Parts: sequence; C-alpha cells; structure tokens
Amino acid sequence: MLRKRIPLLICFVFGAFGLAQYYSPHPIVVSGYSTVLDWVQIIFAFTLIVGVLSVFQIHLKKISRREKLWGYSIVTLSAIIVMASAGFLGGTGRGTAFVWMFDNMQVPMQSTVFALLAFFVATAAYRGFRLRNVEAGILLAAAIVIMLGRIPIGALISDYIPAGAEWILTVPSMSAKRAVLIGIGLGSITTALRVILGIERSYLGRG
Amino acid sequence: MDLTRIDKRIIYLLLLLAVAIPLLTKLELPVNVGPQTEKVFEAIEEIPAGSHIIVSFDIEASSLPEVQPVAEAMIRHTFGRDLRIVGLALFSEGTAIGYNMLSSIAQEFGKEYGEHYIYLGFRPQYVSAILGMGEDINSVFPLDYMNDDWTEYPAFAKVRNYSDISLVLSIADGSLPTYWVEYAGSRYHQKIVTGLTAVMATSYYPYTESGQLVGMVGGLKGAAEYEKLLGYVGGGQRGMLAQSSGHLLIILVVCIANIAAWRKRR
Amino acid sequence: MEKETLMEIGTFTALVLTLLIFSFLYKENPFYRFAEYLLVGISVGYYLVIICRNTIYPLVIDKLFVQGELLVLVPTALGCLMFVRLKKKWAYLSRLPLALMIGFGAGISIPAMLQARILKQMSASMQSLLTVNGVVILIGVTSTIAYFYFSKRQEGMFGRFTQLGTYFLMVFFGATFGYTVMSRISLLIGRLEFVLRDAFGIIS
Amino acid sequence: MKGEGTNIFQRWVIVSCLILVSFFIFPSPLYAEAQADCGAHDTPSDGGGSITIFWSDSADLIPAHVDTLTVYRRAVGDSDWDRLAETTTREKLFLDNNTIDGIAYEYRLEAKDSVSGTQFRVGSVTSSPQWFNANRTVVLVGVLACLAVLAGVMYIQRSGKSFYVRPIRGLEAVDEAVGRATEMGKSVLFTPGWGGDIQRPTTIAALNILRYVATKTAEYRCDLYFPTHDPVIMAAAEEVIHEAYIEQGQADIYNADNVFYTTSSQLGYAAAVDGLITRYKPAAVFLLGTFEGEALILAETGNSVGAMQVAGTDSTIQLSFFMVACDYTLIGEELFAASGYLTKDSKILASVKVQDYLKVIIVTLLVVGAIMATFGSSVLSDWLGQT
Repeated sequence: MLRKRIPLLICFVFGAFGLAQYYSPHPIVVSGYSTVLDWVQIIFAFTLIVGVLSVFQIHLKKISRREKLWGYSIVTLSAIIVMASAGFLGGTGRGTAFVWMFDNMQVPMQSTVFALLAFFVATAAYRGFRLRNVEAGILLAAAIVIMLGRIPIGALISDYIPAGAEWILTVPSMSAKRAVLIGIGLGSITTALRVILGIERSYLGRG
Repeated sequence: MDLTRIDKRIIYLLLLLAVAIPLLTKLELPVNVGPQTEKVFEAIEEIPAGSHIIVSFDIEASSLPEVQPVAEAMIRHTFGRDLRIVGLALFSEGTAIGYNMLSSIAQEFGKEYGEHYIYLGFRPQYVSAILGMGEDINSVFPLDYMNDDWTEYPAFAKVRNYSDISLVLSIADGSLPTYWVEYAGSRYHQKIVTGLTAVMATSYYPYTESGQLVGMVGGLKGAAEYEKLLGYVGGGQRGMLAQSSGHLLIILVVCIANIAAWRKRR
Repeated sequence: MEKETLMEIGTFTALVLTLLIFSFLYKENPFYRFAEYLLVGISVGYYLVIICRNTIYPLVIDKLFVQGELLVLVPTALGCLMFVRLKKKWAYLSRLPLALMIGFGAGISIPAMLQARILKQMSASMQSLLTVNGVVILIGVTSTIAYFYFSKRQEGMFGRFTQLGTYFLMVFFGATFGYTVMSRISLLIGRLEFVLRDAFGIIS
Repeated sequence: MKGEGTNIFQRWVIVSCLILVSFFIFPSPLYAEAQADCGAHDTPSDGGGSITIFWSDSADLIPAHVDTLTVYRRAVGDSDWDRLAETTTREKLFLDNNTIDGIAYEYRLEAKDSVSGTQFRVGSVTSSPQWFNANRTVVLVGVLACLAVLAGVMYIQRSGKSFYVRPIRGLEAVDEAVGRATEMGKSVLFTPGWGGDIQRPTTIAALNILRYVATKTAEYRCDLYFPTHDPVIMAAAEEVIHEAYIEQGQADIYNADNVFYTTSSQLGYAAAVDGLITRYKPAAVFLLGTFEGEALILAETGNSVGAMQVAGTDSTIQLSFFMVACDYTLIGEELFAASGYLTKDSKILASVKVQDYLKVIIVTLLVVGAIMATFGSSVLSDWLGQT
C-alpha cells in the first residue's frame, strides 16, 4: 500500500488538482492552490537539508576510510561548516563574514568557471565547424553571419550583415525554434499526463 | 604542422590575447541602438513617477560580469524616473547580488530604503513564487530581507499583487523570464521586460515578437546601447572592442581549420 | 580589522582563486581540485543558510509558532519523511513527498506548456502568406515539425520535406551558437577586467 | 498487465470526467447585455470582488464632447453615494474591483462638462466568484484534445495493434556507449543538467533513459556515476537506479554513493562534474535533461577525456553546443520519444503516437491560420493566442 498505491494516489490527486486549478479563478481553489505551492517549497527545503546531510555522509566515509583524495573532502566539509556557521551565527547582512566569503570566494570562483566557457566555445567551434556536408555548411554560415552581425565591425564591413543577422534570428531561426518548442511542449504534456495517470512510475522504484 | 589538429591550449592562449589586449587600449567603437533596447527604455519612460515595479534578480553570481552593466543601466534609469522598486531574487545567488546592487545605486541617487525601494530577499521554487505573487505578494514574502514586516513602510503598504505593479524587470541569465512570461504574464497579464545575457536573448525573440515580453536588453551590446540612451559610458561600452576581437579570433580559427582540412584532402 | 585591509585581502583571495580555477585550462591539477572542493563546500553552506533563513524560518517556524497555522504541519511532516532516505529500510516512505512534488509539478506544467510552448507559438506563426517572411515562417515551422514526426520513415517527398526541416534546424543552431559566443566572451571580459583592473590596477 | 491497463483507463476516464463536469456545472455566465446602452454585471471569469460597469458613448446616452465621467456607488438600501473614480466616456467600461461578494450595489454615472451633462443609474448587481475562467477555454480544449487522442491511441493499442516508430538517430549509440565503457573497463557518467527540477517533465523523461542506461551498466557490471544539483532528483534517481540493478539481479554491486548531490550552485555543480570527468575518465558521458550554461563546460571536458557523449535537452540554446561538441544529440522532443523507444514500453510508445497525431492537428491548424491571415482574418490566431 504505502509503497506503491498511496504514492500513486497522491500523485494523481495533486496532479489532477494542479491541472484543474488553472481553469478556476474561484477563491477556494486559488487558496488551496497557493497552499500547495507553499507545501512544495517547504518539502524542497527539507530535501535540501537531506542533500547536505548526504554530502556529509559521503565525505565522512571517504575521510574515515582514507579513500583516494580524502584530504580534499576535508576542504569541502570545513567550507560547509565555516560558511554555514558564519551565516547562522553572524547573519547575512552587509559587511558580515558570510557576505564577505560569498563576494570574495564563491562569486569569483563561479565567474571563473563560467569564463572557461569562452575558451571552450573557441575549441568547440574549431573542432565542430567543419564543412563536411550541406547541413554543416548552413550551420557554419549562420554562425559566422551572426557573430559578425552582433559586433560593430559587422556594420563597418556592410550594412547587410547586421540586417541579415537580425533576419536570420527573427525569421528562419525563429521558425525552427518555434517548431522545437512545440515539439518539446508536446513531449512534456504527454509525459506529464503519463505521470498523473500513473503510467509513468519509474521514480517510485520497486515495491 | 597540422593545422587541423592544433593543441587546444594554443587556441586558449590566442583567445586570451585577443580579449586582453583590446582591454588595455582605449579605442571606442560606435554603437547603434537596437529596437529591443529602445522598447525597454520606452516602457520605463512611460510609467508614471511614484509607481511600483518589481526588479527580480534571477541570476547566478557567475554571469554577473555580463549582466551587471545591463542591470545597472536599467536600475539607474528606474531610480532616475522616481519609480519605487520592489527588489527580490528567485535564484538564491541573486539575493546578495541584488541587495548590493540596489543599495549601492540607491546611495548614488540618494534613495532611501522603505521609501523608494525595498528588498524582499529570496524565495526558492520560482514557479510557485511567481504564481503566488499574483495572488498576494505578502504571503510569498511575509518579511523582507532584514526579516522586517515590509508592509509597515507606507510607500509599499498598498502593494498587494501584480495589479499594483506597473512592470516586472527580470535581471536574468537563464530561463527565468520564460517563467515570468508563462506564469505572471499569461495568467495575470503582467507587463514584463528583461535584462539578460546575450546568449539568452535569442530564445526570447518568440516572446518579444508575440508581445509576451515588452522588450529585452541583451548582453554587453545591450548595455552599451542602454548606456548610450541614458548618456553615460559604463561597462557595456568598454567591453565592446574586446568582444569584437574575440569574435574575429573565433571566426579566424574556424577558417584556418577548414582551409587546412581542405588542403589536406587535396 | 580595517575596512581597507579587509577589501585588499578580499581582492587577493579572489585573485588567487580565479587563477586556481583558470589552471584547469592547462590540465586538471591539485590546485584546481582544491578550488573545486572549496567551491562545492562554500556553495553548499551558502544554500543551506539561505534556505533555512528564507524558507524554513518564514514558511514553517514563523507560521507555526507565531501565526499558529497548524496546516503547516502537513508539509513539515512530508518534508521530514525525506530524512528517512538516510535509513535504507524506511527509504520508501520518502516516495510520498516525492509523489506530491512530481504529481503537482506535472499537473501545473500541462496548461502552462500548452499555453506558452504550443498555442502562443502557433498563434505567432500564423502570418500572412503575401510576405516572404510569412511564407518562410510557415515552411520553416511545418517542415521542422515534420522532422519530429516519428511514425513515418523519412523517405520520398516526405523525406525531402523533413530534410528542409533539418536545414532550418541548422540555421537555428548556427544562429544560437553565434549569438552565444558573444555572451561567453563577455564573461571572460568580466574576469579579465577583474584581474587587470581590480587586482593589478593595470587598467583604470 | 491487463488489470493495470484497466486501472489506467479508469483514471483517464476520471480525469476527463472531472474536467468536463467542471465545465458544465460551472459555466461562466454569458452576458447578452451587449445590446444595451449601459448596465452593470458581475465581472466574468474572476475570483469575485469585482463588478463591470459599461456604457456606450452614443449621442442619445451621453452628450457629444463630454469627456469626463464620474462613477458613484452605494450598497442597495444605503442613502449616501460614494465617489469611486473619474474616468473618460471613451473608455466605455469601468471595473469596480473593490466589492464585497453577496452585497447588491447600484451605480450612478455622471457625465458632464461645463456646458452640458447627464447622469444615469445602473444596477443593482452583486459580484460573485466563478468556478471556471472562460478566457482559458482554448487551453481546456487543448488539454481535452490531448486526452482524447491519448484515449483513442490507448483504445487502439488495447485491440492489439502495434505502432511503428522510426529509428531515432543516435539512440543505438546508448548501447554502443555502455558497451564501449565495459570493454575499456571504464565507468559511465550520467547527469541531468543544472536547469531542471523534478517538476519538469524533461527530468522525468531523462530518468526514464537513466533507467535503461542503469539496466545496461548493471548487466555489464560497470560503474555508473550520477551527480546532480537537486536533492529531489537525487532521491528519484536512487529509486530508478536501484530498481534497475535489482531487476538485473545485481543489487549487490549497486553503490548508493555513486548517486549524489553536489551543490545547488550552477557552476559549483559544473566544477564538480568536470573534476569527476577528468579524474574518473568515463568512457561514456550522458548529458540528458535540462541544461543551461554548464552544458558546454561539461561537453568539452567530456570530449577532452575522449568519452563518447550522448546529449539531449529541451533547452533550445544548449542544443547548438551539444550539436557541435557531442557525438550524438537528441533534439528536444526526441528526448521524450527516446525514453519510449529505449524502454520499448508500449504505453510510452503510445504517447509518442499521441504526439504525432497532435502534430498533424497542429500543422493543419497552422496552414489554416496562415491562409486566414493571408485573407486578413486573425480569428484563429487570436483565439489560440488568448490568455
């Protein structure tokens, strides 16, 4: 019961409600709906804590078994502890240790990881944009026109370049994009229907 | 040397030089204001002074360098027009970024917390949050970032839901504006504009074309355009030259790869 | 500590960490690994604090103990069921909250997807065929949809039509790639501005 | 099997009946007052608390050139009028959004300038909430159409007919990739991207493919790593993978520590997965789900260790990167279809068929709409685009 039936029932009831509420402006429905929205947020918050606990579990195991790279696990665990205690004890306002670490450690590291993308874009383009067939040719041509069209130099070469780039973006590229979106919409809807109807139940694991 | 198989580290180095060298020079490039940027500018111009707008920081810290000039230009415009800002974040990393950005620009314009702007902080599960605010902002954000009851500020006491908000400005680096459009826009007819990374801009053309988004300011180029409309030189205009040479380098390596491959085949 | 010194230490820390991450471009190495584990740790700590202060405090503690809303106990109990995951034997109980989130998410996504991904896009694609753009859009959308038609082999006339769809897809991918390059380079500019301006003061 | 089918069929019937019933029991009132010169009615399709007052600006009702119109209100039985607002006669419509449901109100409209003026009364009228939002009829019709097609396909399927689904490029690669990992004695890495959460159907589709991949890795006894940014996805993935291993009779080699939460931070997640890829050098990398900026970081790193990469996502932007950097890419809808194709689950295959039938309807509507637009009618386009 608890293993399969009840989860499927919960899934069905909340799914059907989620679907039906869209059509009703009635205050009873609306307040029921916003209550469930809050519930989802709360459950998520608790799950995140579970996630953090599992991070601890895994790293503690690595440290205690002296597995490969266990020293780095100490770095992660101490970072979590330091950051969390700074936030809980010292607050999150301006000028706190929490914000300092966020600004001077988390932000620069994340921005740098993201900046790696500039390099990866260059190597991906170098490797991937080879004129092998018609498709690859179209891919390459569209990319080059847009790259030129988005910088002031494009306009210096010819006014047609930015105009052409704009046209590609708003007409052929967009029509393909719309079709992709429609396809994704269809796939999502049928998947969601399968979930609500209980056809899709792999997330429930085995009974 | 086989030019079809250049070591990727050489390409990395070339790109680094192509972007760094222009940053060290002081050349300026001409900027033409595009229609999307203009639409956003006009939309903010049209709002009567004293109205409330939501500025939502839907960004991760990593894309800050690209979005910051955009966001700064738009927030400066908003404060300059005497609009009241309800700041919030739907990505947790946007929380501190948004607070810092809003408070420092407010300082620059002599604006007071609680009088000209408030900051509600972060709420996870953006879909729930966006929909919830359509019913009652106070129930989604009972307390502000300082954990105070924000409805006690007279200038914001009457803000109940989207019907009291003239515009939502989503500062974004991902798909959050889609959710604003899909949930706040279609359900509550909220007017939405966005300032976002250039990469995301293409995916919003269908929305601007269909009118679901009023307009967008995309990337450094958008920032440069917006700065031009506002009449100051900021981070957007500075980066354009480095941007251009970076693009040219990538086009160059693609050409080299293809020519080398073609010669090899012969 | 002096505010100035704190800021200098901050800039220095940021600079060192920036270079540690960039070292990945050469190859994976202990310095990058250190930064990677540190970043994971700090960001987990960050999310933990934010979620407790901004969700659990206002939506659970405040509502339960200050406003006395007992209904909050339901999601709290469901949330706590997630903790049983840590104990294998009871792990299946966590399927209850999981089912709620998945089911409800599926329910609200159906009308939203239908409206924004399908109906709006259809509506915007219906343009007059008297203009070149209108014709291109209609052909582009229909041929690309045809490419995604799975019930028929892509042969003959239909095959050629779907081929046209792949050309449109290629234009779309190329255009998106080209457009994205811009953004990616901006990110690098941002980092280099930090290194050259804020850390070394080479540019003003 | 049969019992299960009936079960699902019943559920389908319940859903559609619920929707249909709500449609008929709570029909939104249709107002036939459009002909009248002026009047007031409960605002339709709302949650209550609002009354709509309307008037025409024809000369017999309001003198020409008079522009200002003031709206007064009182509850029936009160003697004093409250001044509500000033609007213009051209608006023809005023929404009083501040009413209490169940109380009858009457309204006095005063149109005057310094020269001439007139006033008239409308009401009494009460506001009330509606159960159905008539503005969303089109979305309801859409959902009903999906359900109808689904029911039809399932009906046909129950009669024993099987469906043809064309091969999807790159899907055979899944087997090949896992096989290659086994041969090389290396691991397999599967990650669903940072952009998704469990509420996204894309994530569910990705988990379906995960189940297939896990079956294969269990069969070949090679390691499967599943790092994610979302603790809820982690929980669901544990269930999926564990089940696959039990099914293959390999529960003993299932290692729960290989399915783990990294961090919710986008680039923290990217850095962690990058580290994982460079250290474990998996022979196969599956990037399936909703990806954002981290897509190319992962794909290029995977490429640099020589992994065979199969990607698929519903994020339109990242598709272009996957196309360039990965060996095989499932484009948008193919990801959803793939989950049916791989599992060979007849019910999932049936929903691929549903998607195809809906596509036929959509293309037909698109052509009709474009022809109508050519002749200057935007009726269909407006109807579909309404919210």
